[in-house]
Amino acid sequence: ADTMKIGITQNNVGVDSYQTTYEKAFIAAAQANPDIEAVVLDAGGDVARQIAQVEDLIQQQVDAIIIWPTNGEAVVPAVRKAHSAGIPVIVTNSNIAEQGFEFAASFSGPDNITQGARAAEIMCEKFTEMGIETEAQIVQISGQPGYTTAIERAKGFEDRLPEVCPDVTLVETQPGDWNREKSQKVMEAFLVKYDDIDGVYAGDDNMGVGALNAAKAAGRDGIIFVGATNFSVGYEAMERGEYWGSIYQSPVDDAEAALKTALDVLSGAEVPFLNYFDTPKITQENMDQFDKPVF
Amino acid sequence: MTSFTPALRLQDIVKTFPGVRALDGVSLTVLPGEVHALMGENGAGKSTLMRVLGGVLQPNSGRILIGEEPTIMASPLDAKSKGVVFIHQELSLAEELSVAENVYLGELPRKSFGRVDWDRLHEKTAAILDKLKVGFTPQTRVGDLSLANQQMVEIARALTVDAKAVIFDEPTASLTDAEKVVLFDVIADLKARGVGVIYISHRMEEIFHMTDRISILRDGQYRGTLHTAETSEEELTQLMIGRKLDLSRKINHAEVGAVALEVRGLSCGRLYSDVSFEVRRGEVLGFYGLVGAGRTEVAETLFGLRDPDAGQILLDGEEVRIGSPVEAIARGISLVPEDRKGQGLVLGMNCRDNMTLPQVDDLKAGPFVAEGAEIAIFDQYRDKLDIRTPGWRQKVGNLSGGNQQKIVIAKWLSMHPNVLIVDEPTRGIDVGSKSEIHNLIRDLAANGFAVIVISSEMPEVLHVSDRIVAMHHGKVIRTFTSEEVTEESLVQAISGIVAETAA
Amino acid sequence: MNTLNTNDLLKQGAIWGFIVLELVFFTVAGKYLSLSQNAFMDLDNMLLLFKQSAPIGIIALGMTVIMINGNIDLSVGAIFALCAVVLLDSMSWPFLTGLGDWVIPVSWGLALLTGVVLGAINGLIVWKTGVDAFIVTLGAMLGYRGLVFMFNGEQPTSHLNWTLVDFAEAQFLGLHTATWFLLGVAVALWLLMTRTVHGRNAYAIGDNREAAVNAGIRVGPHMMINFMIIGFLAGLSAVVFYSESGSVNPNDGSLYELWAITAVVLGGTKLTGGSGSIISTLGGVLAIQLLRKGLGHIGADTETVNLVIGSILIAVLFLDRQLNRKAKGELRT
Amino acid sequence: MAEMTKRDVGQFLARQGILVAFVIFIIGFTLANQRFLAVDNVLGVIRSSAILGVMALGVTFVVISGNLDLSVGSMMSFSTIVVLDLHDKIGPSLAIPAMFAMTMCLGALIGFLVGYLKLNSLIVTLGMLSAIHGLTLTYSGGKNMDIADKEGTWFSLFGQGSALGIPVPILMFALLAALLSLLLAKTAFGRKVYAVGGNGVAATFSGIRRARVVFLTYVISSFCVACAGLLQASRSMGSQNTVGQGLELEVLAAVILGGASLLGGSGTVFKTVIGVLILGFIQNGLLLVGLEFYVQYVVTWVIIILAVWLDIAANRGRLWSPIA
Ligand SMILES: Nc1ncnc2c1ncn2[C@@H]1O[C@H](COP(=O)(O)OP(=O)(O)OP(=O)(O)O)[C@@H](O)[C@H]1O
Ligand SMILES: Nc1ncnc2c1ncn2[C@@H]1O[C@H](COP(=O)(O)OP(=O)(O)OP(=O)(O)O)[C@@H](O)[C@H]1O
Ligand SMILES: [Mg+2]
Ligand SMILES: [Mg+2]
Repeated sequence: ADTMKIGITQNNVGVDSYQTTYEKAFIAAAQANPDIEAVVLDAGGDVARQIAQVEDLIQQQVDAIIIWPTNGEAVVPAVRKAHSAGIPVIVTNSNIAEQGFEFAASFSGPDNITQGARAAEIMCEKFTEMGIETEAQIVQISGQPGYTTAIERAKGFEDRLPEVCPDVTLVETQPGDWNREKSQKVMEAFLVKYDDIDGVYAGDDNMGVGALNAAKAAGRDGIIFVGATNFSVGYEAMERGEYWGSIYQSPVDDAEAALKTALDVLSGAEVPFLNYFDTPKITQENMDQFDKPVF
Repeated sequence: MTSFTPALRLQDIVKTFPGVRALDGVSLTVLPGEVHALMGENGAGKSTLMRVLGGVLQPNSGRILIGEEPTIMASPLDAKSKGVVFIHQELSLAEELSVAENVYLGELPRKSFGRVDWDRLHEKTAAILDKLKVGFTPQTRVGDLSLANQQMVEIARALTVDAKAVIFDEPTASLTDAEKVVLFDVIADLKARGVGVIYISHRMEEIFHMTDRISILRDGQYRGTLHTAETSEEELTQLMIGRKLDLSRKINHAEVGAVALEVRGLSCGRLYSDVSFEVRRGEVLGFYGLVGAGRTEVAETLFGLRDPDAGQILLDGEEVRIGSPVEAIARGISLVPEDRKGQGLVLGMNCRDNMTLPQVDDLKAGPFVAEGAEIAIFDQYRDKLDIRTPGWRQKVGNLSGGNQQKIVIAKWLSMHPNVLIVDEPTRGIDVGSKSEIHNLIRDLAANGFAVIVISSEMPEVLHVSDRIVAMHHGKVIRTFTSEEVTEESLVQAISGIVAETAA
Repeated sequence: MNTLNTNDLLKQGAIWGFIVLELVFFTVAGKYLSLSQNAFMDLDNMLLLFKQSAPIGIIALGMTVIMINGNIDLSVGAIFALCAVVLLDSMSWPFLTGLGDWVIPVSWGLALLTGVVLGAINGLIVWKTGVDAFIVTLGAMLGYRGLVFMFNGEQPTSHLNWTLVDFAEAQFLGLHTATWFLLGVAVALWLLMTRTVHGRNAYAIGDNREAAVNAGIRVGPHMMINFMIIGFLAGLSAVVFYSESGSVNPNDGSLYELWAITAVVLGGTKLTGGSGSIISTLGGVLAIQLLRKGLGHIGADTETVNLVIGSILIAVLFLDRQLNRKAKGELRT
Repeated sequence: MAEMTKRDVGQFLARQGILVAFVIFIIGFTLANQRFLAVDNVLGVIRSSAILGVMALGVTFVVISGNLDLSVGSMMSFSTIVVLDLHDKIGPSLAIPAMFAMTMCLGALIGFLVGYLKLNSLIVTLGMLSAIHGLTLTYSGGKNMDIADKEGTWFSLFGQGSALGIPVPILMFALLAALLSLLLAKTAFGRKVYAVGGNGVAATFSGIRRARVVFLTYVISSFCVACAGLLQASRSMGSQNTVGQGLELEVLAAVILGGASLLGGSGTVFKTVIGVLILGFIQNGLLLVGLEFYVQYVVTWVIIILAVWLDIAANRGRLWSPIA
C-alpha cells in the first residue's frame, strides 16, 4: 500500500504530561500502522514556530497535517496555505477560529466548553447533596492565560454554574498556569483571604491537586475539589476521598482520534467537521468504572 | 607671556566628596602662551581641580572665567567648545575603535544624513600623527597599540581644536623618553601659538625643563604660585609637603648574597627572546628600555602569567616552572604590575581588602578571615607609605591616582617576598612618597631580598639600582653595574647600539 | 573604519562556517533520516529559512545595536506582543473603521509608534536614573507583559484581515515580504553602525563609556535613540508577523529576548559592548533557525531538540573561542 | 548637629532603599487587607518564598563573581523530578544524596565551562536551561512524577513539617542564608568571590585562582538548587517536568532587587533575602487585595526600578543620573 506521510505540529510538548503522553501515544499509533510515516514536531508554545512548521510540512509535501494550535486564530492563514497547497489539515485538541473552518478538513478533540459545563454540574450536584447549594462560595483556578483550552473551560464553567446552581457564588478566579506549584500558591492566598470556601474548580487536576495540598497544609477540611482532565494524581486523591471529581479525558484517545480522523480524511470517507471524543464526568462515586490515567 | 589678559581664571573653587574636602577655595590664573605647572602631593586635588575646569565635575562653589568671561562648564563638550581641552591622567580611549575615531571622539566630521566623513577624518588625523612622529596610522585599532602609543593618541587630541587652554594631567606617566621629547615639542608649539598650558607632573626635571610658573596645592588648598626661573626644587618640595626632603643619593650597598633568581635564555614568542640575567639577595636590579622593549613581559613570565617558549628560570639555584601567579607567590615572588587600575586593584573594594588580597588565605581566625590582622597590616603600610585616605573602608576607586599606586605597592610589600618585581613603581607618585618608596626598595634589598625595578624614568633607575639591564626590542643589550653606568651609555644601549668598548 | 586583518575575518567567519556545517550535516543526515523526498537545501526551503528567521531576526538586529552600545534589552518580547495587540486591536477601533483598507497603514503606524514609545521609556529610565539597562529592561519585561494582559485580559486579540495576509504572504522576486523587511533592516542598520556618527558613537560608548563621556559624547541621547530603534524594530517584527497571522496571545514573544541575544552572541558581538557586527548577527539568526528547521527535518523529538539546541549553543561558543584562541605566550588572566 | 543627624538618617534611609520600600509595601498591603500581617499569612509567604529564596542565595554568589545563572529554574525541575523518582526506587535516605550528587554534577559542569573554559555565562547557562530541560524530559519520559505512598514516608518532612512551630522550609532557608552569609562576608573564599567579580584580572594578578572561584560559585548555586528541589518535591510530593520553569528570572529579579550589581563585585546575602521577601510579599499582597495576577507584573516592574534607583542614587548622592 501507499505509505501516507502525516505531519503533526503540537502545541508545547514538554510543558505537561498530558501533552507528552499525547505525543507518545501518537507516535505509537503511527508506528503501529505500517502505512503511516509520521513527522512529529513541537512548536514549544510559540505561534511563529508553529507557522514555520506548517510551512515546512507543506514544503516537505506531506499528505496531511495535524495541528494542535498554539493560538486558534493565528494559525488560520497557515492552515489556508496548506489548504491551497492541497494538503488536508486536521485540527486536534483545541479548535481553530471559525474563519479557518473552511480551510480545515476536520476537528478532533474534546469539547472544552462542555467539560467546563460538566464540571459545574458535578460541583452543583455535590453541593445539593450536601445541602449548601444556596450559600456555597467557590473559587476558580484557571489554566495558562491565553490558551484556548483554559478560556473555554472557564467559560463553560462560568456559563453553566448559574444555570444549575444560581445561588452559588464564584468569588474569585486566578490563573494557575497549568502548574501545580503556582496553583498551590494561589490557593494559599485564597485561604487566607476567604474564611468560607466550599468548593474549588481547577482547570485541570494538576492544579486541583496543588490547591488540595494547600488546603491540607492549612488544615481546611470539607472543601469540594473539582478539576478537569483527570490526571493520575487527581485519580489517587479521589481514591483517598480528598478530591471530589473531574472530567475524564485521555490523551491517548485524543491522539488516536486525531490520527484516525486524518486517515479517514485521506481515505476520502465522509467525516463530520467536529469530531468530539467523549469526556465523561468522573467522581468518587463512579471512578471504579474508569482506568487510572497513565499520566 | 604675550598678553596680560589671562587665558583663564579659577576663583575660590570648592569641591567636596562625601567625607573629603578635595578643594578648599582654590584660585588659579593661567596666562596665554605660558606653561603653568600644577604641583602637589598625591591627593592634593590637582586632578579634581582640572576635572572641575574641564566640565567633568561641578564645583560646590567658585567661579571659572575664560578670557575674563564668567562661564559654567556644564560638560566636557561644553568645556571643549569654550576652548579647554583636557588630556586625562588615566587613559580615556575606546580600544575597539581606530586611532582616528579616538582622536576625534565626540566630534567626528560629518557629511549629510549624519554620515561620518571618513576621508576628512583620516586626513586630519594623519596630519596630527605626523606632527607627533608616531609609527602608526589613523586606521590602526587603538587596542593594538602599546600603552605609550595609546598615551600618544590621547595627546593627539590636544591638537584637534583651536584651544585656549590645554590641560595635561600627568601625560608622561606612561611615556618613555623618546615620546617625551615629542610631547615637549607639542607643548612648545602650543605655547608659541599663545595657548595656555596647564601641566601636572610629579617629575621635577620636567617641571624645570619646560614650565614658566608653578602653582602648588596642598590638602586641597592653594599654596601659592612661583616663577620657575626663580625657584628651586627644595623650595617647591617645602611648599608641597611642608618639610625638606633629603634627595641626596645614598646608595648603601648591602651585603650582596647568593643568587636568588636566575634567568637563562628565556624567550616568549615575538615579545622577547634569549633574555638572561640574575638577581642576588640584597641587590636591586634595574630594567631600563624604550617602549615595547619587553620588560613587562619578562616580569609577567616570571610571575607565571605567560608561558615561555624556551629558557630556564632558577630560584635559589633550582630550576622551576612557574605556571600561575599562585605558584609564583608560593615561591616568594611578588609583582607590582604596571597597570594599577586594570591589574593592580579591585576598584570597588575597600583599601584594606585590596591590600591583603594576595594573603587573605593566610590571615585566618578559625574558618574566617582575621580582620584584626588585616587592619594591622593596613595601618602599618598606611603609615609607612603615607597613604591618604579617610580610613580603610574607603573604596580604592575614590583615592587619588598616587594613593592608589601606594596601595598596590603596599599590597605586595606586605607579602615579604624573596623576589620583588616592581613595574613602574612610582608612576604618578609625588616626590615625597617617591623617595619614600625608593628608600623602601633599598631597605628591602638591605634586608636580603632580591628586587627587580622596571622603570622608564632614567633618574629612578640610576638612583635605586645596583645593576641595570638595558633592553631593546625584546633583547638584553647590556648589563651595567652602578659604577660603570652613565646616562649616555644607557641611552645608547636602549637604542640598540651595542657599545663594545664600554668600560 | 577598521581594516580587517585575518584574525578579524576568522572571527567573523566562524558563524558562516557553522552555517555551512549545519547545511552539510542536515543535507546528509536528511537523506537517511528524513521522510521528505525534497532535499534540505531545496531553494524553496532556503527561501523559507529567511522568512522564518524574520520575527526573531529583525529583533536580533536591533539587539545588536543595543549590545554594541553596551546595553541589553530583555523587554523586546513584551514590546513585540504589545505592538501586536495595538496593531490588531486598532483595526477594529470604531473611529478607524471608516477607512476601509486604509486602516492598515494607520494600524501599522500605531503599532510602530507603540514600539518606539516603549523603547523610549526604557531608554529614558536608563538615561535619567542611571540604573543598568539589564535591570531596567528585566523590569520592563514584566511590566510591559502586564500591560499586554491589561489590554484584553487573558484573551487573545485577533483581527484577521485577508488583504493584509495576502500582502504578508506575497513573494516579490522570489523573496517573501518578511524576508524583504529582514534584509532591509539589516542593510539599514549596517549603514547606521558603520557609516554614521551615531553608529560610531554607539560603538565608542559601549567600548569605554567614561572615555565617551570625557570626550563630550552625549551618552544618554544615543542610548535612548538605540532603545527607540529596538522598540521600533520589535514593533516592525510584530507588524510583519501578525499581519500574516492575525491573532496574538498575551504570552506571545516570551523568550524572544533570549533567542535574540543568543543570535547576537553567536554572531560574535561582545556582551560587554563596543564590538560586533550587524551582518554576523544575521548569520547567528540564520544559524538558529537552520538548526530548528534541520532538527525538524530529520525528525528529532522534543527532548532531543532541547538537548541539542542547548549543547550546540555551548559548543559554538567553545569553537568560537578556540578559533580566536590567543597566541602562545599571551597573558593568562 | 541636629541637621547633621537628620541628614545621616536620610542617608541611611536612602542607602537602605530596599528596606524602606519593603516596609512601605507591608504597611500598604496591611491597610488594604488586615490579614496580610496575620502570622499564618506571613509564615505562609515566607514558606512559599523559601524555594525561590534558597535558589537566590546561590545565584547571589554567581552574580557577585560577575556571572549569571539562567539555568537554575530548569535545574530545579531536574532535581525535583529525580528525587521523586528515586524516592520510590531506592528510598528517601539514598534518593536525597543521589539527587544532590547529580544536581551538583550539573553545577560543576557549568562551573567548568564558565570558570575553566571561560565561556560566556549568559550563553552557557541559557544553553544549559534548554539542555537540562531536555534531560529532565528524557529522564521522566515527560510524565509527571509522584510519590506512590504519600503518607508512609518521612520525606514530606522538608516541605511540610515544622519545628518549634516554624515550618521546615523557613528554617532551612534561614539556616542556609546564615551559613552562606558567613561564607561570603567572613571567609577568604567570600573575599575572593568579590575580588573576581570586581576585577578578574587584578584577582589573577593577586594569586587568586579565578577559574576555581567561579567554578565553586556554580557548585554552590547548584547545591542551593538541589535544596530547593528537595523542598519543592517534599512540599508537593509530586511534580511536573516544568515546575521550575521561569524561576530563573524571578530569582535574578530577587537578587538584583537586593542590590547586587550584575557587573559583579557587589551584593550581600542579607540583601538578597530582602529581595526575595519583597517579591514574595508583593505576590501575596496583590492576591489578597484581589488584583489580577498581571497587575503584579506591573507593580514588580515599578518596584524593581524604584528600589535599584534609590539604591544607586544614595550611593552617588544625587537622584538623577549625571549622564549627559
Ligand atoms: N569620586 C571621588 N569620591 C571621593 N573622593 C574623591 C573622589 N575623587 C577624588 N577624591 C578625593 O579627592 C582628593 C583629591 O584627589 P585628586 O585626584 O584630585 O588628587 P591629585 O592631586 O590628582 O593626586 P595624584 O597626584 O595622586 O593624581 C583625594 O583625597 C581623593 O581621595
Ligand atoms: N598591543 C600589542 N600588540 C602587538 N604587539 C605588542 C602590543 N603591545 C606591545 N607589543 C609588543 O610587545 C613587546 C613589548 O611591549 P611593551 O610595551 O609591553 O614592553 P615594555 O618594555 O614593558 O614597555 P613599557 O615601557 O611600556 O612597560 C614589543 O615587541 C611590542 O612591539
Ligand atoms: Mg591626579
Ligand atoms: Mg611595561
